[in-house]
Amino acid sequence: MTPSADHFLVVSAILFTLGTVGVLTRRDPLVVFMSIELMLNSVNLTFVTFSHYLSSPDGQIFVFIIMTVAAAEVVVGLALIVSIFQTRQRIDVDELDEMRG
Amino acid sequence: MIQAYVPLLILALVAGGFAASNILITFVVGPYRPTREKLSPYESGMTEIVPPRQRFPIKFYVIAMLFLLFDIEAVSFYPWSILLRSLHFAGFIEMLIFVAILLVGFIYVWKKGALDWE
Amino acid sequence: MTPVESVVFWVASALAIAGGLGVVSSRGAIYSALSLILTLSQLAVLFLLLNAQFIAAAQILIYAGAVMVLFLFVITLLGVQEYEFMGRHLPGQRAFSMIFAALLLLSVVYFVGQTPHKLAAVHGNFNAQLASGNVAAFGKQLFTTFVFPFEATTLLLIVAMIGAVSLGRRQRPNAEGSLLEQRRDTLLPLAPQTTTDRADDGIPRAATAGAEARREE
Amino acid sequence: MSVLAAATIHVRVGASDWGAVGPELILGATVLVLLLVDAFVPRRVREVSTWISLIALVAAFLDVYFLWSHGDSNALYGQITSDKFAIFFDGVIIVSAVLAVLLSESYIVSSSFDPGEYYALLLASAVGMMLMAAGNSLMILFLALELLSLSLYILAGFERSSPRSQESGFKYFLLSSFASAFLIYGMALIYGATGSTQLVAIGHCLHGSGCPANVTENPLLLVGIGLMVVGFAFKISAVPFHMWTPDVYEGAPTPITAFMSVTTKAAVFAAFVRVFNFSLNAAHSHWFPLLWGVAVATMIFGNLFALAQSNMKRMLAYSGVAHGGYILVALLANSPAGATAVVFYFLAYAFMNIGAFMLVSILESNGQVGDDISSYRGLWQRNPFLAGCTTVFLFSLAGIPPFAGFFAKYLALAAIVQAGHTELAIIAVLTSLISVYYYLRVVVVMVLQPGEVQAQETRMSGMAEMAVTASVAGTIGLGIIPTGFYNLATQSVDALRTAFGI
Amino acid sequence: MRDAIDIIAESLIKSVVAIGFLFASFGYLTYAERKILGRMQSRYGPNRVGPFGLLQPLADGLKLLLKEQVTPREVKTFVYLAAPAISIFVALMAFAIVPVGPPFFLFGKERIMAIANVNIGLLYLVAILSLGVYGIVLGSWSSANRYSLLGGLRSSAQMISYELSLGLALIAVVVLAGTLSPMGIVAAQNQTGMSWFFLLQPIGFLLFAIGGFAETNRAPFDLAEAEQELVAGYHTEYAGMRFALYFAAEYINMVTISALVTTLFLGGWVGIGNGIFFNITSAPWAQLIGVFWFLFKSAAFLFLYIWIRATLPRLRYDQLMWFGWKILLPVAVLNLVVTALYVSLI
Repeated sequence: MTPSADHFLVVSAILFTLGTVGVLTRRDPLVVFMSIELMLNSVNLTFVTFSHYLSSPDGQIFVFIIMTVAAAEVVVGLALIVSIFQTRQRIDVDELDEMRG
Repeated sequence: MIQAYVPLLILALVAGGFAASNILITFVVGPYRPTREKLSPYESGMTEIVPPRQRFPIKFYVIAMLFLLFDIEAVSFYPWSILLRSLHFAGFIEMLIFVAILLVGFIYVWKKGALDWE
Repeated sequence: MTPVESVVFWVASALAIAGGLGVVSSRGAIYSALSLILTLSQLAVLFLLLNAQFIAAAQILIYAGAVMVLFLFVITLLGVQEYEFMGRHLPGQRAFSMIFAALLLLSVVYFVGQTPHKLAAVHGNFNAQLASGNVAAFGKQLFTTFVFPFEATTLLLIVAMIGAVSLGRRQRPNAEGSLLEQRRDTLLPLAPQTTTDRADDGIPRAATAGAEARREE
Repeated sequence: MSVLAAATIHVRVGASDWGAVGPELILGATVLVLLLVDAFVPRRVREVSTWISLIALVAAFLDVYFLWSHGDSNALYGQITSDKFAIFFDGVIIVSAVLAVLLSESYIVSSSFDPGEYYALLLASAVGMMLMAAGNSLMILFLALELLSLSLYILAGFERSSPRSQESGFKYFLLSSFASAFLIYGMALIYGATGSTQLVAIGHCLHGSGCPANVTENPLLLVGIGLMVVGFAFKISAVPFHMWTPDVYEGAPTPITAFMSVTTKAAVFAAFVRVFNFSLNAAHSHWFPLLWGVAVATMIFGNLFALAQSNMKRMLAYSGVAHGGYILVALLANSPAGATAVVFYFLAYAFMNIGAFMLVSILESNGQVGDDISSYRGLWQRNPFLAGCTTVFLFSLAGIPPFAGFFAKYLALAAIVQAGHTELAIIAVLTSLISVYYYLRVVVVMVLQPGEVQAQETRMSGMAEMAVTASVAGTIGLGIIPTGFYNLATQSVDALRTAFGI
Repeated sequence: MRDAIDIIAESLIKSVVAIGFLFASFGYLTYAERKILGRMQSRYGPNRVGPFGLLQPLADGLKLLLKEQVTPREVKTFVYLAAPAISIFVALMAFAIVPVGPPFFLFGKERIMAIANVNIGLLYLVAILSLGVYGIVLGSWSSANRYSLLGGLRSSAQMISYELSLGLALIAVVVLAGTLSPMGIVAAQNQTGMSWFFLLQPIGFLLFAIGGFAETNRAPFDLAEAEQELVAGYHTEYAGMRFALYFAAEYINMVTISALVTTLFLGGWVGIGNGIFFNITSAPWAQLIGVFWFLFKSAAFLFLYIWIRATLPRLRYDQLMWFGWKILLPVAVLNLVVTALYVSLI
């Protein structure tokens, strides 16, 4: 079967849904975060598909912007995660000290 | 247009097959005589080492994060670099603004000590 | 599309979806990450099929070459952790989200799938431009019509830099630290040297646990 | 030497283009200046960053004032517009930012982070918000939304000593990115249906120029709108996407909470009005039922949840949710009057809501527990001025005349009744009545219940005093003499109507 | 259909030849390295197996193949096995767009002396090179050994740090040439006499060379593999053929970097003085001479690799990061800005 715009859109919809499932069902924040990335990427596929079948540049540029945004988002998100564990480590130590009195 | 990528596809198949077979062949040839010591993680010949508590190796993240941010910059250079002759000075200015802003970020990152390794 | 392209499409889509499934269902974060890398690379292939060559390259460079590396760094260094703060799942959340997802998928597929002809409404000449030089055509748009969004992304990157530096900053007794911080730092000068089996010191729990076990033998 | 024939590509971006984003450029440049200050100036004299931020905000405000009559509705290849609508919101955002900076000054002293970074992020988020109001394409809207959210994620998780702050920052981050994904998926489908990301072009397309017939019936558009509503609803914390709000408001530094509670909503609603009331006006019948349900749920549940709170920040968070519902009602009128009501509402909301958070913030910087309502006992004795002002803010939030909140709500209700949806007006009035209870409860605790005898005095820094005074003046002023500002709001909406030809 | 078969057959042949060539050069590069290092340190180097020890690489390969595969207890088997395969795969893929000689005619069709000629050209290469870290990160993580992990982190942090300068140097070349195509860049360098880019872009050349050394984790940037400190870096827990794949990947990357330097800065397959004193592009044996020049230049650069290993002391890790971020990156940006200013004004 020769793929058409619909096929690409359906693939992207499936990936988007998988990402949603990941966000809603997983507890590991890193996996949740990766599921969000998966969703963003499926959107990228949608944009590129439209860009191709509409012969319009907006979609491709939008994808580039989304990539930049996603990168910035990843940096901040992972910085937050790391900082949470750093703080927790420090606070655990704090509690240990207290226990030793 | 996409035809140009067919050779890459074929190379990928060949190279992938090659790499995989190299890994798989290791199961076939060669002796296999495991002992407890052999299978333990390598510790410079010493066993039972309890490592001293290490610092949270935060530096590696910071480096990787900064790399990611500058990588974006680098990626947007590519379309610009081949168009510079057509964009003339306006193109140069466009990118100069882009670079100058990121340069401020770079100076900030530098001064904040994120690039210092101990 | 040529037959070759069709085959490539089906293979790449199947792999991408398999990767997506892997992200959602893998046991460890690292396997999710690997599955995501698979999906990302297959999406790059799909982008190629849609003649978005620059985007495909950027996809590999940014996502696979940088974003996922960062993810792997964090995953390998954090090791296995407990995430109490994410909260427990509500009863039935899994079932609910499955139903929700199924509905979402069905609606999107149903609506999208029934309108093949609606797309061809607007005709630009971007494909023709792409054919005469892919990266150049992309760049031409990026540096003229979309120059403002392009320049505006820098501010986003700057913000991310501030985030990386300010959140990732190591806390140490520092003459320049605020009063509050100084007080805290004098209270706990250094981490004690005795707690060894903590996963967040950068060593995967498995490795240290193994060492521990050997010591006991 | 070149192997390519170099055909010149003209970049048609001139001074007037950059002028259209003048306020944003001023603040964006200030972000960079603040970073350099943070990098090079020793920490002792880093109060300068407060002053730099204030000066920049004043300069941006002057530029806004200038642009009010010199806007360019089609700048930077039509990506940006500085029509009066955008400019009005710019003004609201700048005023809120000024209030937040004034409030932050005393907070920063007691916290562990560098003022330069803090203010840089605050201003960056303000730039994002302003761009969101000025964005004339889906792309800019998305970019701006991410810019503002990203800055706020960091600010919300900034208090490194408190795990709660960080965790709330991170939760906010995850949920918000989740919502962003929905939003851009919606944007992608709308792009597919209309072939453009430019709002004006989308509007024209839906009105039947350059697009196939029945484009408004295109299922892609339908799903796209649905997904966009989900994304936007998340960002304005409308029910049922509000779960993150109380946690984040509670965990974030209070000046930031005050700031984001108003401005995030303002920015998103500015985009909301532009996209739904104007660009997607022709698809009105698609989004109306969705938003109707969201608005009703938001008003009812926001107020009910607020009733149950004993923590001031959480109470204000839910009250903010509820107010989002009222503003949605104005939006649902889908008329110029409704849009005007949205615009005016935010002006009022900026003063009264930031004002209400000021109490918490000031108490916190006094080293007192600021967020439990019972701790406000006897505030009237300790600091009558602060207690009096807070009473004004809460009355205004409750919609009691003659304060700004009353007039704002009145405009919203008038618009929706005029549009023929009396049911929404009735729900809004009934839920407002509920809200009177929880606002007044705070006032009662503050004014009527006596505090401990030896309670220390509650002091305010000069800047905080200025902020409170300005807010109270705004709240009362807008309530008593709303006409001038109402006219400005009308003008701003007229600008939108011209731009979209509606 | 004929076309399809033609393309497939051509690519298949080229792929096999390229992989064979790369592996042969890996083998003999190790041999050459040991020989040259030996000479430089007044030793003989390998000289037992075959004449002048020429069969040494074969012997080594055989030995590695027949070694016992030690798979430590706590490794994550799948990732552990995949990691070296990823490394070698990436290394092999990177070479695909490097033209080793001028195009030639065969069976009625012009054929290029590279595996592929894609529109995005060097972008493909950069994208593939950026995947190189995976082999290292995954290998080090799956080994469940803290030396591996630390070594892997160090290697990968180093690689990504220098990748930036490498990329920026490459972009400066692209700015000069105005094209992303490697063949276009070779053409641009030989358009007017011998305007090779190491003359026009001396700083870029230096940046690229240094970045290339660091990318391949070679001396003086081989600290992550420092035996004394980190045992052997990320591949501590690998043995036999699996180790050999990492080893091969490193040397193949060296070859790729040398080939790139040749293409981007040293005029590609065009001989020294060509176009000025003589012009042999039209001669019937031009292709062979082209390949010869290409190999010669690459070999010269590879010699530099070995020479530097014998000469320069190893950098400390803090020095290495300091150098990469605080010296190389600013210089690379400056170099690019100046180049761009020049190009935008002409």
